[in-house]
Amino acid sequence: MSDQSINEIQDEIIDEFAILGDDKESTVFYIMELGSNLEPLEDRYRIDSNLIKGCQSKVWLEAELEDDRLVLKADSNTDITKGLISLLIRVLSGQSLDNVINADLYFIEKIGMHNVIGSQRSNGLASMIKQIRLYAIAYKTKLQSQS
Amino acid sequence: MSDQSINEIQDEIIDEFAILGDDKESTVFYIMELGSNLEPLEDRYRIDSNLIKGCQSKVWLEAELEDDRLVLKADSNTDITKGLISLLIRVLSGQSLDNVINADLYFIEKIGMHNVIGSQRSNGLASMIKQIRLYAIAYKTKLQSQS
Amino acid sequence: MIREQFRILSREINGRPLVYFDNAATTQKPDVVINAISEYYQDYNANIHRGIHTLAEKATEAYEGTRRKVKEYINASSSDEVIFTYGTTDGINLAANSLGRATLNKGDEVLISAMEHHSNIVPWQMICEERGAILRVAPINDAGELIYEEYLKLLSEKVKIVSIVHVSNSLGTINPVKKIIADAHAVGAYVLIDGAQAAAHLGVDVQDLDCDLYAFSSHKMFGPTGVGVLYGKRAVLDLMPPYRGGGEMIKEVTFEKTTYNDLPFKFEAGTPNIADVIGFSSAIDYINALDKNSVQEYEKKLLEYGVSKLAEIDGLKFIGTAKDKISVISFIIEDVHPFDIGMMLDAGGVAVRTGHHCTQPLMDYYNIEGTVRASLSIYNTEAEIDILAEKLKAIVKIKRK
Amino acid sequence: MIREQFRILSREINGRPLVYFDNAATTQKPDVVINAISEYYQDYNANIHRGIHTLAEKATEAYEGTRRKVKEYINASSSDEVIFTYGTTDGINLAANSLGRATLNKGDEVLISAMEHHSNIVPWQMICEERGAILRVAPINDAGELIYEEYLKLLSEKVKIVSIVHVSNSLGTINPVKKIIADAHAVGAYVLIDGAQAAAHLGVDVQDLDCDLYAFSSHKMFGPTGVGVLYGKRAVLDLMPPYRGGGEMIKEVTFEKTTYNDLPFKFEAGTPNIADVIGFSSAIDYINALDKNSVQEYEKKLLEYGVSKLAEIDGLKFIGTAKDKISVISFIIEDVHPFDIGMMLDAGGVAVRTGHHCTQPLMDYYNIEGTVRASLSIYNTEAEIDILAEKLKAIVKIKRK
Ligand SMILES: Cc1ncc(COP(=O)(O)O)c(C=O)c1O
Ligand SMILES: Cc1ncc(COP(=O)(O)O)c(C=O)c1O
Repeated sequence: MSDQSINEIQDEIIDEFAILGDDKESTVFYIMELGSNLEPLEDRYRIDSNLIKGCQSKVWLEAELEDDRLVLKADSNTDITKGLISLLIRVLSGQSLDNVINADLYFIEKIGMHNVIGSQRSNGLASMIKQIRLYAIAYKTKLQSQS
Repeated sequence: MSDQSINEIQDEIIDEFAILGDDKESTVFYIMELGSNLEPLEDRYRIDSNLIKGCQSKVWLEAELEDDRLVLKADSNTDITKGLISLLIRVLSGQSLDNVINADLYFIEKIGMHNVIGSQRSNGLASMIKQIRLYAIAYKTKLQSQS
Repeated sequence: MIREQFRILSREINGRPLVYFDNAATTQKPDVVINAISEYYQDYNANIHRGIHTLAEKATEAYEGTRRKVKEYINASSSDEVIFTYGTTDGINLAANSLGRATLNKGDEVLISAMEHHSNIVPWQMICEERGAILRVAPINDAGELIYEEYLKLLSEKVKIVSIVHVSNSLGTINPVKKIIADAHAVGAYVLIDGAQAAAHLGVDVQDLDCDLYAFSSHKMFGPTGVGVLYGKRAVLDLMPPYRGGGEMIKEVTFEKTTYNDLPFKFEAGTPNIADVIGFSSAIDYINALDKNSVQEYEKKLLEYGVSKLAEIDGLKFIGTAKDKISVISFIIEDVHPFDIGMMLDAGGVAVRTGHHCTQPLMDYYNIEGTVRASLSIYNTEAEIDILAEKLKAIVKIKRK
Repeated sequence: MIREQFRILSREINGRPLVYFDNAATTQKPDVVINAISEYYQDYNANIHRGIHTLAEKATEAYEGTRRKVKEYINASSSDEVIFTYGTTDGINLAANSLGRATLNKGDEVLISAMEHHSNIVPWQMICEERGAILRVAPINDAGELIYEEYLKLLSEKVKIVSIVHVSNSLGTINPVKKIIADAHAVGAYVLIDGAQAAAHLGVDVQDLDCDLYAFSSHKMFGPTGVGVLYGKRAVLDLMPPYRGGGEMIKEVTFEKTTYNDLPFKFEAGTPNIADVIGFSSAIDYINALDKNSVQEYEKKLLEYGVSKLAEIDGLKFIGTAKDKISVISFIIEDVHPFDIGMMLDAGGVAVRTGHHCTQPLMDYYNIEGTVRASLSIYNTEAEIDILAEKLKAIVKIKRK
């Protein structure tokens, strides 16, 4: 579970990327390193119902509820996509459903992600975020109907 | 029957066009006037077997043999094409078969016809000349087989 | 100021200033369009969509940017409904093949009008022959207007597709397409509108018109050659099978089975005309920057001036006198062949089109071989019309003498 | 000096000089091509063929001049055999639809190879499905070469059409098309060659090859996008019905009956991509002005240098090692996804393509998702290959640490 708020984590990431400066090559290398450090998803989660298909990369995304908080696990066939996912997980996993639903993910724009990964991958990133929010909303609805 | 040689007539035409100078408008007007003065072809000659079809203009061409000489009659639905034909008739009609077959029609280039009427009409003009030559060759073959 | 954007307009033809009155065939292009194409090639030329490098990214963004711009221009509800084609003809062929195969069976009917361009006749003849369907033709009156009652009479339940021109290229007639579409929908027919001549002169709102398909060409609206658009309602495009097969239009290919891509890519096989699609965007910007109302007013004034001037000419008869028309003036002159008129005008620097304008059946209706057509655009002037009128007078004088 | 003709090659990507290794997707364009297009629009833009005014004349002459230039370039026996299309994909679709309808019946076969581009698979799948014909696939070996005996075994009398790629875009393999064609003719099949990748790298002599149809794209040979050529033997084109209907491709239209125009116009409906066809002419001039032998030698040297440099990289495996191949280097690197490689190379200014290159069945054969492809052209240098090799080493180092 995350003790930091979403915005605290976002600000941390912004600072980290600031060190890389404007150099796209270092930035992309860094994202790839983040990706290769992401724990691989267990095989039982790498199923079609968890699959988000992009142009060349596939993303498996699994969201579970633990004590009112959303826990995210994900994987991809490409390291760069994994790197992007790892940032999303760092920011959103372990946060309350409401915080996930209402989060303003300003770090993406601040670190100039669009320019780094291009518009096609930016669209992919946007669909991942959308998918995470949908999970959160679904869990919330479920909790409300139970109470 | 023509008393002048093909080249004498060609040179005459070249001189006439030289007076018009480089002005395309006067030249086209002149060709159109030549066309409207061309005697219309009798209806019995305006038949499909005499027809050469261009893009927008039709040409009827009739070639007869009179005393070893080729006599040409022609008509068109447009005055400018008639004007072009009238020049061909003036040069070639009444000439001997051999002279028609071997004629070097330099006047066309000399009066800059390609530039005046454009390449599509120039192609049309070329097919008219080809057709006239074919008539001459056909008559010659016929005469030879009779002798 | 408008003329300065079009460098070609200041050139001379045979020592005389060019008067370009052949805008219905193709318009001239402003500098911004020509520059956009050069810039693309010099700065970010690359193949699009599947590329991940920076140039491919930039080219893809620009290409898809044009799609969004077209969506706005015609007020489509989504840019997925904007299919890039190679021109109106290509778009109508796509529609005839694809929608035709999806809807036409033996004895079904396709309904067009008597004023259609060959590009809106022949594709339907071909698909009708293949499917055993029948091509019906709604007649026109002498002014060059659709006879609406006759159109209604032909609209039976057998009619599966109606394909009608928005604005006639030979006559200038503006058809009442909104009504035409509504009445066709009432019998369950799909409607394609051939907007080749409309897109530059009228505002087009496909949602307001409620047409199922709308085809037009970039080159007739100040854009490059080799690009067109087929707009289609999503529901209609969804039921249409792919037309061309190849790269980009697929999701997955195996030798056994191919699954097709989503809209709009399903209909865009192979490397598209990237540079010109991008150039087309600048053409739409150019049009958008003009004031639509004053353009329409200006063209209307030019038309009226042209008609009044040409009416003075001995033996001249207008072909196409619809009440509602754009700035196209088609005419014949007694005893002078259109070809002769065109050649003589050109010798004097005036570019008009002569002939059947790819509407032979329409010419058959008027029992003529063709017309002389002066089609006017925003950069034409009354002074140019004066030149045309003078030259026509001179021609008639020679002929009549 | 070659590089100076291509202004884009001096630009920077992310602060690093652009290294453009995506030439199989599309080549860059020399200034002469870009200028020819601008000149057309600024000097003599007009719709062609039926126009009689000076601009239309000039545009028509230039457009038809390109046709003659293509005729010479591929050594066709007449320029009537040169059909302008919108690209290779469009040309193959034309062929599949038209020749397919003219020759394929239930149970007939179309034979392609395992290394085809989707554009030479999907059109045949579509027409085979329509006609009840069967698509057969000649297999390849691990080097990426056609297994010739297997091809011969598949060549039965049932095969009506053989459609094979001249040069593979994913592998670089040069197929022995002359033999392929002769053997196919022996069983009475027509042969189409997909020359998209060949036209810029090899000399093409359609009479020597004796192919029935040959398709290629301008944009892959230094010319503009949106233009292609379908060459066809006159006798074959004559038996093919028209594909697209519309303006230009007709002789006479009535609502009852339409007669089609002569070759090549029968297959060119609508306003063509005039400006780019004219620009294409300059691209051919550009190629013709180069010394063919030294270009081929230079590209061969580049290929060899690239292969030797990349062979040093830990875990790198070449995909496509045919004996006879052009300067295309496809590879994978153990444990690194092609996409990651492509993204990281691009961040360093190096443009390669990654993925299946529109040859999914070929990737299935190698049991891989895709490759990284560096496709080299005349303006590439050994220094650029050094940059590629260095960057790959850095990527591998990160991954392996
Ligand atoms: C071998 C091959 N065939 C066909 C094509 C399709 O060409 P185009 O996209 O120009 O239609 C390509 C281009 O990617 C190719 O490489
Ligand atoms: C009314 C109409 N429809 C269709 C077309 C065909 O357009 P394109 O030649 O751009 O395919 C034209 C153009 O001449 C036209 O005026």
